[in-house]
Amino acid sequence: MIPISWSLALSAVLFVIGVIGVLVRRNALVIFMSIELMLNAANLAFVAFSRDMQSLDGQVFVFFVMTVAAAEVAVGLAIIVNMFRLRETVFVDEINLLKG
Amino acid sequence: MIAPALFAVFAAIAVVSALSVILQRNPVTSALFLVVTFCSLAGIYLVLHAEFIGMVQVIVYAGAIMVLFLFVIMYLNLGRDIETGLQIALRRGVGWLMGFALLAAGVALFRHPWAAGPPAPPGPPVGNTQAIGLLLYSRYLFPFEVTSMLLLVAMVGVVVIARGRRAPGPAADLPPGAATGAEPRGDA
Amino acid sequence: MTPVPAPQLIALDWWALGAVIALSAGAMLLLLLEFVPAKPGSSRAAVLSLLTLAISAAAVFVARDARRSIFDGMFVHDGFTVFFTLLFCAIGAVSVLLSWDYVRRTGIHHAEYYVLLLCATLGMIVMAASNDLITIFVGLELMSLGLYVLVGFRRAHLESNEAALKYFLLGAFASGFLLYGIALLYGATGTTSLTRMAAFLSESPLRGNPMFVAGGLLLLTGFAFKVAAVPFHMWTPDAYDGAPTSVTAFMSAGAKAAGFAALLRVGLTALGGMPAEWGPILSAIAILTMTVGNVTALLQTNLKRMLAYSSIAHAGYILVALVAGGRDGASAALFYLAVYSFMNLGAFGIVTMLGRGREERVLVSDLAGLGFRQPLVGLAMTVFMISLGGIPPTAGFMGKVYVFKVALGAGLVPLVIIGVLNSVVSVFYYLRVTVALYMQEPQGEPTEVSWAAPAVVALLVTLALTLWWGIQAHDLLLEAQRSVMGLL
Amino acid sequence: MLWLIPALPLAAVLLNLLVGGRLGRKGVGWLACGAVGLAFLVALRAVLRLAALPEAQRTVTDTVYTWMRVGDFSADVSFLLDPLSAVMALVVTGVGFLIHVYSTGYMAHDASYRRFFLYLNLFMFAMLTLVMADNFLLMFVGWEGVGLCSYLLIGFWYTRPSAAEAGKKAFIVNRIGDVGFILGMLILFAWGGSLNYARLFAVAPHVFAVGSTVITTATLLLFLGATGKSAQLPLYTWLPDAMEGPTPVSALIHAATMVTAGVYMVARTHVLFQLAPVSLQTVAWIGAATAVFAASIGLAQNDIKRVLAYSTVSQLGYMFMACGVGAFTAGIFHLMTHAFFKALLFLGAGSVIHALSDEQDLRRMGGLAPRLPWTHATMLVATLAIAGIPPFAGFFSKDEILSSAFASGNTAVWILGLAGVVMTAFYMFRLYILAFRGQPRLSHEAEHHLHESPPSMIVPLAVLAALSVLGGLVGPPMQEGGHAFARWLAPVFAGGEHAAAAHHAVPMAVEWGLIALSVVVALAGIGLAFRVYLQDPGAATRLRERLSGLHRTLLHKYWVDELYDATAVRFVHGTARSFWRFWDTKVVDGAVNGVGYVFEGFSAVLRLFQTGFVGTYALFFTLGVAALFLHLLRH
Repeated sequence: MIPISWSLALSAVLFVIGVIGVLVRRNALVIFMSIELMLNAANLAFVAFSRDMQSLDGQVFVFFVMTVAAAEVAVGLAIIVNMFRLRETVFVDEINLLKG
Repeated sequence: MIAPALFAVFAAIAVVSALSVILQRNPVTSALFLVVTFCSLAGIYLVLHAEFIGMVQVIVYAGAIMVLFLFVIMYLNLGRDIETGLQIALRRGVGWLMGFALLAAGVALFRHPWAAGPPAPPGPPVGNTQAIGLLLYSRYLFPFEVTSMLLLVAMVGVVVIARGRRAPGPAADLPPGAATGAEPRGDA
Repeated sequence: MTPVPAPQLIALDWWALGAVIALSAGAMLLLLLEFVPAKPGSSRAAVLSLLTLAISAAAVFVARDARRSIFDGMFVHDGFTVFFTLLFCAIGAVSVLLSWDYVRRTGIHHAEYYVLLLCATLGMIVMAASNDLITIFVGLELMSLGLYVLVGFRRAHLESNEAALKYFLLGAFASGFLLYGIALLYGATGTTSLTRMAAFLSESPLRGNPMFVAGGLLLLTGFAFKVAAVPFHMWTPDAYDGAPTSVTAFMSAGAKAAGFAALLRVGLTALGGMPAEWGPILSAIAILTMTVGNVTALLQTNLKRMLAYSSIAHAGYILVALVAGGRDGASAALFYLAVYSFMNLGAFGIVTMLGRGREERVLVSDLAGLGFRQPLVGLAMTVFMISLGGIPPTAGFMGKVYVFKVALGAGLVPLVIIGVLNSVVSVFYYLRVTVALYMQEPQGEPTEVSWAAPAVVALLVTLALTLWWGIQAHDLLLEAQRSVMGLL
Repeated sequence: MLWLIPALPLAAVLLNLLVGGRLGRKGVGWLACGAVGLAFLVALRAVLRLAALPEAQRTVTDTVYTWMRVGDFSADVSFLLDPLSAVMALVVTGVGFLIHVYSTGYMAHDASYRRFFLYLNLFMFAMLTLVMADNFLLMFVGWEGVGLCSYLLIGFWYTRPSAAEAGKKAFIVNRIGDVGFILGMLILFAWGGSLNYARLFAVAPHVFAVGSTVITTATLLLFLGATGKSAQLPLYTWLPDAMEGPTPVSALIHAATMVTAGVYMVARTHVLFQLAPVSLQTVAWIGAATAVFAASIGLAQNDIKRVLAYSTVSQLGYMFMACGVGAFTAGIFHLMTHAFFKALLFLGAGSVIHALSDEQDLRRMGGLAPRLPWTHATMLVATLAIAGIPPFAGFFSKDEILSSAFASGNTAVWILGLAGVVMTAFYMFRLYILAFRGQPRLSHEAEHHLHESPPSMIVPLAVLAALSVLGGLVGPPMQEGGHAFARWLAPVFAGGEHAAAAHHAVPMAVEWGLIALSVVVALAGIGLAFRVYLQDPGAATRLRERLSGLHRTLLHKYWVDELYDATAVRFVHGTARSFWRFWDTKVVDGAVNGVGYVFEGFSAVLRLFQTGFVGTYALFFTLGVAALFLHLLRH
């Protein structure tokens, strides 16, 4: 039996790595990957809790998160591809027409 | 005894590869490390007796989602990210600082005593695929159906945004260059 | 393994689910109809969307007095749901009317536009109508995905794409926090169902349990992003500015209302009113939101951006109602949301009408002298601005009176004073619009107005409601109170 | 039927909006005047019915409908007619009607005739709502409404940049006042539990201890609102600028009705003010200071309308002074007589301006008396009235204020008031002399077009002149048990009028003395004006040169001449000018603009955060989350 604190700690670390990735990278694709990392961290927490409480609800939630993530990835990548077509860049610090 | 060891190994791999995702300059490498992270997470799910989720993790995340990512990276023919300059260094510093601050806050918070949910009922670990299927089609039927609409929206959305460069029919949108010129912006 | 019984639906449930079914069916029908080529310039999609929204509203209206919890609380049909379903359908319908001509002249006249609009509306309804965090999350994502695409719908348009990218990246980022919050709440209480959470909490209040508090806060963060509360608001001006104006109108009203609906339901059902720890936090967010929104709006020259900051500020006023808490606070928030939705739709609606053909005029100075050349536009815009500024005798004034009244009742005098000062500051930039309309001469080419019957209908409806609720607010107020009372 | 009174002008507004285009100029004019005239008749009927009731029951409310009701809180659209609002309703509709009629002549050639009457009727609606509301919330509706109309009408000729600027200034200053009003209202609601006058005033003595901080703060905040609306120190600057609007507007809104809303509000809430002696003192001092201050500025103005504007500010100061010393009756009395003669003055000035083809500079007038006989006669009546010469209306009300101030023991306030009287007499006769007497100094073109105004303008002047003569007779001094006007208002101010009691404490002889003093002082001001402006103003200088080597007995005379040269002419002019130049345009405008700059500065700073970069936005998001966690850690 894995102590719940282990899983939670791992999940927290992964989540924070994801956050850092969003904050430090300028490539929209890598930022997006970091966000996926955050979602996975949350998933891990769900699975760990689910295991701890012997309830399946957490796992079902993870299933839904994965579906949502898949949909999100499709839309997000489409937007990024479109951006690349328009501006030949995927760097978020090169797009700020809208500001102020 | 074997389970904790496995967990530790998978956890270490997950953390290292996650760090690599955000440290690597080459997006392709980042994506591949992300696959590694996802796979090690799948391993952890198996250790935690969530077999179904573990398998789906490999198939959906590592298999489908990351392939999509790689496909896009290749399609856009991206090289290594250029990450130099004061601004980027500054942002990196602030970013890591924020991350550690969050982590520290979390650690400090969780040093208080805490209880995770109601006590587990005694019995063998649950987590078989059949049970999840039953749940999905009974209690979770409604969100399940809503998810189908979500996927529909994603499909429509992708088609709308990423269909060929050629705009369709008479309702053609402006070419990119003209679009900026045509619209006076107040906050220039 | 506890066997879970298959859901049993009675006849009434089908009525209750009517909106969800109708919207899904309508969206799919619209897609299928694309196989049957329409005449160029056909309004088929818009008409069908209106019809769908009307049927949805009607179905829920028929069953308005029923109280049903369907699918084990995944979908609840209560006064709250009815209120928000009707509100979202109305917002959707007004948006369709505003889009009718706008999408044609800006070259985004596709059936998919309406499909996405319907799906986003569906997402909002699901968010408001669920007693389970899973469904709320899925609904939120459904709404968000639809909006991301709608914002970027002018895909050859740099600003539109930029807005979509920013909205999307930050939205996904916020979803991550929201999800982690849900995970922690699940860990702390062992369930994602709001009613079961409430039952669990009544037995063992988790006061000071870090997992519970942190989970609650992260959840709050996620919703605060959707309602554009400071400091989670920064996407708002850019997304509102870059999006097609009809979409801006839709999301400024709908997404905000949906975010608040979910926040209110979680707060009232699961957490038994807003938890005590949230009081100071919500107050701080409310103060920041009002102040930053209003002050930043002062110097805006672009109408869409100005209204975006104004919508941030309005989220702050609604947060004041939430701080006041309880059923009174909730009913004040509902009342304000309804009022806000229509006056904001109206204001953005006018912006959709400015300019001819592909040309769009979005600067405050573009309104110069328009009040005399186009009296209806001038009058309507003035009323919306007065209402947004909270000046009697308009709906916006009644909304503020009620929110501040409730807050005073809860002893939040400093918060109310800051709110009042803020609404005074806000009048300055709302007034600039009126000044431009009536007291400036156009520089350069005067702005043309694209008249179209549907947009005029939308304008008249929003105008009438803005005035009517200013003069006769009581009915809406009763409705808001009843909705909150019947929370399942 | 009370709702009919405000509803009639509103109906005219709607009709004007809907079918005004088809009515033609004449129709629009008839519609606007008819609605207000009818409102006056309805109000008159209602007041007569009210008068028929026994004194204790003279309060009629008419609830039209409930705006919103939440638990114990209810906001009704409900109108109240009691002796106080009766006076206000009659003044507003009566004077309003005359000014509407006058406007049909004055605005006859304006391109925006229809828009003008639209705004004017809208104003009447808002003003009547303000004075007839039976709760603070509805009063606030009217309060904001009149502010909006005032703003629209100041900027009526919006193509003039100065008009737009003036409108903006009025708006900003009034918003500052409104903050006070709203906050005061909130405090009253938070502690008193109701916004309905009757309920709030009933519980007030039990809830608020006399002199407690809460009631003092609340009343001071309300008074801040009043200073904004009624152009008192330090928020008066918008009113002189408001003269950019058409002259009938100046007469109706910026002299007779709207600007008195602050006085009305203080009188209406006298129950609350009497619980806060500090607030009452403040009201008295601000009123007295404004009375003198504005009068001194008025001494040196050359624009006929600006003189009248400062005079309005000054007269409003008297009304507040009256309220401040507890003589609410006197304040309302002066409000009424002032409405008559100040409306008349403005309309007369309008007639002059009209006759001279839009000339407003007093230095380019003169000798108009024989050319504009009607205007001259009525203006003279009004000038005598405002100067406080018996038996004109202004004398009675001003005298009552001064003797109340004296009786209340506020000698300093009384002296300020007396100083104001002499200045008022001086600058008003200066205006009269420069415009109507002496040699014509008209431009050739103005001379050519010079004509007396049409009957539609003269008739209202005549009616107002009659009112300015007779209006004071309802309140002659030294009546046993108070004069008729005081008896009429007694049910409203009953029990609260401690000044009225003090009034009779003053012996008869003193009373006569006070009257004589104020008349003498006024006559002195008039005499000085004739001396300086009619009998060759250069006399002073020449006399002084000639007298330098003369007999010692003449030295005294020399000293007087020198004094008046130094004080009346150089000193007063100089001070007035510097007050106006420095205080008015630098300090007050500077403060108003300064507030704007500060906020715009903040705005500019906040805009910097909105960099347009996703990274920045995500960073602020994370900062927000971190801040929330830090907050948690502290607990």
